[in-house]
Amino acid sequence: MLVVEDLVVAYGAVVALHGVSLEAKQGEIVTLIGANGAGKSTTLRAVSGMVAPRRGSVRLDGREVGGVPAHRLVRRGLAHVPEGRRIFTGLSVRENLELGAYTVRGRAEVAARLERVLALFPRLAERIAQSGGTLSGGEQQMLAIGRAMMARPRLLLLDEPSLGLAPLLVREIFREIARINREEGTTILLVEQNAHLALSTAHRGYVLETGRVALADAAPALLESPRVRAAYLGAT
Amino acid sequence: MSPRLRLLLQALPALALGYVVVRMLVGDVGGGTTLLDYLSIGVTQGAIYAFVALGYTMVYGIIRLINFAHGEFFMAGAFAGYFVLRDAGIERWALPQPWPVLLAYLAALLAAALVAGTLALVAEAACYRPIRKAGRVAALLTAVGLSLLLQNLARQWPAIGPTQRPWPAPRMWAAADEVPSPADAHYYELKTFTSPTGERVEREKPVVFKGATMTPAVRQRLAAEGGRNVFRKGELSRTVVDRSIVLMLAAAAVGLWFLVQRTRTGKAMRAVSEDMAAARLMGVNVDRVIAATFFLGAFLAGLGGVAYCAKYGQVDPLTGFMPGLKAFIAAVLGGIGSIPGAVVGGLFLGVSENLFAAEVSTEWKDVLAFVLLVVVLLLKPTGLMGRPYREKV
Amino acid sequence: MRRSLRAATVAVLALLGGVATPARAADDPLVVGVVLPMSGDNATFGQESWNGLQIAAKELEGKDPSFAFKLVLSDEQSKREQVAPQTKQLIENNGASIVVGSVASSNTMQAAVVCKEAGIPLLTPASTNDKLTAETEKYGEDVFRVCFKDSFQGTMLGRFAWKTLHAKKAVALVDKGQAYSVGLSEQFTREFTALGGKVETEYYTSADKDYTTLVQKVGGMKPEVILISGYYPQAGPMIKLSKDAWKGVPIIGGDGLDSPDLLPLAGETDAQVYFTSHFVASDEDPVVQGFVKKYQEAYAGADPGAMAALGYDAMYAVYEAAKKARAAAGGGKPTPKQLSAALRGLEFTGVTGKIVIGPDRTPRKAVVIVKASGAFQFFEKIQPE
Amino acid sequence: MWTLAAEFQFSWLWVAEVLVGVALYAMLAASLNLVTGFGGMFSLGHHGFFAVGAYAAGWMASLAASVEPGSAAGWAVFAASAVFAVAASAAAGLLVGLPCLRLRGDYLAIATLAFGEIVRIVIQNTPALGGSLELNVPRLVMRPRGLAEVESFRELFLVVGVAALAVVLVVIRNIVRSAHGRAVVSVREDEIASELLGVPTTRYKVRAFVLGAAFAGLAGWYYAHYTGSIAPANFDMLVGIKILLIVVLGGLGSLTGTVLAAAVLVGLERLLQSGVFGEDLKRWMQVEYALILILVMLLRPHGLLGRFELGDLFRRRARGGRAA
Repeated sequence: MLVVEDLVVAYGAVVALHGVSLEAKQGEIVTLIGANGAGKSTTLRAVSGMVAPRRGSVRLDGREVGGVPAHRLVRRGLAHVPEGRRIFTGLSVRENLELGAYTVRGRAEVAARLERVLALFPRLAERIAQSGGTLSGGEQQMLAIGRAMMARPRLLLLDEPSLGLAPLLVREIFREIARINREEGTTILLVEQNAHLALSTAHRGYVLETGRVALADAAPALLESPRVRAAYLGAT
Repeated sequence: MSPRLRLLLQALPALALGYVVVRMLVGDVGGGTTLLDYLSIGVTQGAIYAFVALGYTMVYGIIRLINFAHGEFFMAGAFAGYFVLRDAGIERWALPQPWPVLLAYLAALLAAALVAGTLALVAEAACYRPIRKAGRVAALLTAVGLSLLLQNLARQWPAIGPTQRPWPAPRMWAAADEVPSPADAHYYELKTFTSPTGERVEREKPVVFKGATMTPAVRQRLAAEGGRNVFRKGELSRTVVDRSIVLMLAAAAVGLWFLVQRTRTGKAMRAVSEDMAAARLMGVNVDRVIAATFFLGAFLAGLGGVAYCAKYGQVDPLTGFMPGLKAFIAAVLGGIGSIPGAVVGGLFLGVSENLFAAEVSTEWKDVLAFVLLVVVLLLKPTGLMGRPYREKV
Repeated sequence: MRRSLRAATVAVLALLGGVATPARAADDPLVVGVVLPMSGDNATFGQESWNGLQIAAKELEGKDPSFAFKLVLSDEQSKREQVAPQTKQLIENNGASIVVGSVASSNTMQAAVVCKEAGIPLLTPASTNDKLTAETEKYGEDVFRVCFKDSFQGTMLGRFAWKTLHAKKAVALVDKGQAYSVGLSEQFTREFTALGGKVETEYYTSADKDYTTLVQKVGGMKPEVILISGYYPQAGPMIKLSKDAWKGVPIIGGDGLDSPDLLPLAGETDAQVYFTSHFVASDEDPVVQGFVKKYQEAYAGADPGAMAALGYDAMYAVYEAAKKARAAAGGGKPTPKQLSAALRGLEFTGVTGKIVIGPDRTPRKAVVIVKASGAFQFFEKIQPE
Repeated sequence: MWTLAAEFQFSWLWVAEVLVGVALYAMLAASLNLVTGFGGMFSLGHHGFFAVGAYAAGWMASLAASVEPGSAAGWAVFAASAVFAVAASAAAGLLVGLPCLRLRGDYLAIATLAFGEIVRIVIQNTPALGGSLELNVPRLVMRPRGLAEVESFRELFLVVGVAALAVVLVVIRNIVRSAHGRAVVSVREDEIASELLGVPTTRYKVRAFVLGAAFAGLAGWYYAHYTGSIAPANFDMLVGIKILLIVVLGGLGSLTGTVLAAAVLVGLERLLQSGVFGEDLKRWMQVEYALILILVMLLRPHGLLGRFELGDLFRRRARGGRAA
């Protein structure tokens, strides 16, 4: 459903992506792994319209979306959980979630989706009236994912969901990610530092190095790849 | 301090304010020299500041821009109201008084709000949107430039011109034989002159003054010209103006609170104000939300412009400067970015200025606003109602 | 070296502007620089003065074709900081031999400082502050006027308040930002207290439009007369706001109130307003009526105010002085120095009365008291003793 | 011939006047550039220090009103008033800087704006300084009588102005290149990092602020003696904004840019005002000025030269799409 070809992105004079091509099929979890600055987040941002690509194409369901502003892509079934979660700390949990369904008109529909997301993350239901800023890191991450799910995306972009969380929480978050993929059929493009966890959750993976795709394969194969093991999994 | 005591201390000014407003609405304060009278004068003035401060604070809240041109939106609104009152002729409708005057004012307010709002939309699209990413100093200077541009365009535009104009009171038309003798007010007729350059100039010429009797010759001439061709001016009394201003502010504040807290657009505004990029990822059209914020802020400024000019009786291209500056101070006092803060800051500034002038000194009144500003900034930079200061990185 | 550098700079700039230094007119006209507030707070003053100047200029053109004048107008926008640069430009770039202007005393003072150093005479049509001609150290010896001074106007106001209005207690409202306002209230206070009255002072600023508290406070002081020492853009709204607070208390002021905009700004009011001025169109004096007719013909039926009459007289003063100076100079174009000498002791009859410029470079003239209720009505004319 | 306005004639007098204006504004803008461009502190109240310097110099000169112009005593007072003006502005800078520099970004800008207005209103209410009427500054080095002498007077002040500007520029350049200067720049770049590296940020910020104020005071001294008459109206908010505009136009942190921008802006303003482009353009001058301001900001928000890309004044890292 998502096809990225020869994507080049630059910030001013600094080129961050030198022609990245990748693909995510309906219902897949695809992960991007790589070192800091390899261009993982930039790839997500180019896909979701937060930065305009300098060259190359991004196709969603066969239609070119490169350069389409982010807010329009939401209506096309794309949701992006950005790095650092970026929840609205001054708004309540409910308001945060409702904003996730901003493109949906109709109170009943929003209420139904809210119920569904709260069922996915019962912890959020307990905190529904609290302001977003008072949540713990793990809860904020759940809120960020839940907020994205309010849009009923067909393609969900996740940027470092494990960042700054305790290992126990990370595992919980990843279980939820897998569950969303399984139960809702959402295609997921996942960027993650923790390569082991990412590859164990994903179906396929890409390894990015300095703005280029270095390796691409099914996730179990990558887990076994000596190059990946040496560089990203800390194995000898 | 115990929380209960603190709550009481916070509630006291609100209660005092409520008391003053009630007394104003009942109509027995404002005309004397007691503390209560000065408080009520301060509340009225503060309400005008608050109208303008709301726009400053909304725009600042959403894109961190001190919109120096806001005072000019106020001025544009005031002129729109001026032309509606002077030229639309609503007061000529055959309705029993006070309907024509009331409708004329409502139309003036609406026109003012719409003109100011539209101007803000244009300004935002033409000047502020392109420069949003260029840094805040550039944006600030653009705002100053826009302020100068609007002021001077108004000065050069023949319909407005560089001089101050008396605020038009709605004309209340009468027939010549309806004018009592002695006259109960000044009566005028409209006369058209042609200047040597061929320009047609319309002037109000007095026919008879208050307390004087109209000569039969004049009465006959006017009757011969036919119809209802004499008018007196339907000036609103000060108490009516003051009360309307306070009521208008209350309505606007409640409406705005509802809009921001309860509606979808309001939530989007708050989201954009917190994190523009994240709001965009929610599908919020950030440009449209910012434009809506400008429109709404200027809409209120337009209402404030008509209220201000109706109260002080004149309008000119620099009308917006002083209220704009004071409202900006009020917004900072209340906590820039905070909507209740703008109302509180406006009322606080209006009341303290007038109490100071009344009880301490008219000479040093003007320094008070700025001293208050510095003191509040140093002690509590986020203002009286602001959230705790946090650096956004 | 220095000379050629200068010449080069000037030439480059001239090219830049696409304008070469213009060819001199054959008759080499006498340039009269006019600096007036054509816009801003005191715009009606500037516009009326300019109207008066133009009427006089047109008349003179027909009357004495041997004369070549050129009026160069510069709008100081009622902003004090604009006056000095504009006066400089009139003198240095337009070659003015005499400057006429401005209205507000504070602004005229700025022009005077520039004129003093350049050695150009300054003739003000309407600035009444005493300091202008008294403080020669600051403003030089070449400041002249065709209006009276505040010491005369203020004294007359004090007497009027005491004798005609029978007031014992006065409140003066002063704008500290205007030399005129400060000077007039000082002169009034001197006279009124000398007669036995009591004066209290409150302050306002022109930047502010909100005088509600001030008006209320003054009302509470129970004055028997209120002096608004200042200009119409502030006085009008004050009168409007004072409707209830000053009920029945007479309001007086100086010639700064004499503008067609005063009454519309004041709105529907019962207030008794009196002000001193130089001229009023409802004066039945035939000279005055002749001017009123000319003015109405030229400006679509509008009545001239005092500023128009003073502008008219100022132009005649320049003409008379130039005539006198030309005779002294043997027919050539008079220099600024000769103009200045000719203005000393100049005598002619203007529409604001017989003008005899005395040793204090100020004419001794009658003051008119105008009653402003509904329209400006002639109340009384007081000759100087 | 009766005309509304005559042709404008260029003259050396006019050119000299414009150049004096350029020197004055270059001085003011360079001093603000030290504060804003190098120090990263956003000030809208620089005209306040300008006013303090002008009034300090003017007040001192008015004490020596009886001194013969051009005499040794006259020159001595002239020089002494410069020292006094600089000292007074520096003191004002310290007074404002110490409490206010804790504030960041817009809050600092607002506080300095308030300071500028307070200075103006206090002067307005101080009779010893002329109140809101003007303060006469006696001529100490030369008292022109007539146009020829006005010309030499202006030339003299042109020399003084260029010299003073040169001093300001050289001092600022040396400071910026010194260790101290690098500290100031590091403060601008990242306050938290500087603090971790042991740079006492507040101290350096206050120093930069005080120095900027002192130079604005020098400009005030120059202005007071040049015009001979100062009034509070000469120091209103628009002056502060014009100074900031020159700094931004010249490029934050660029001294050469500042001088160039001052020349362009003052020259343009005076040319429009002169009416060389025709009477219509003169009448619309203020509209054009504002339009040019907006256009420059839209087209070149980082200055005419744009050599320094220092728009990110408030250390808000440019995140994709997020307005800085």
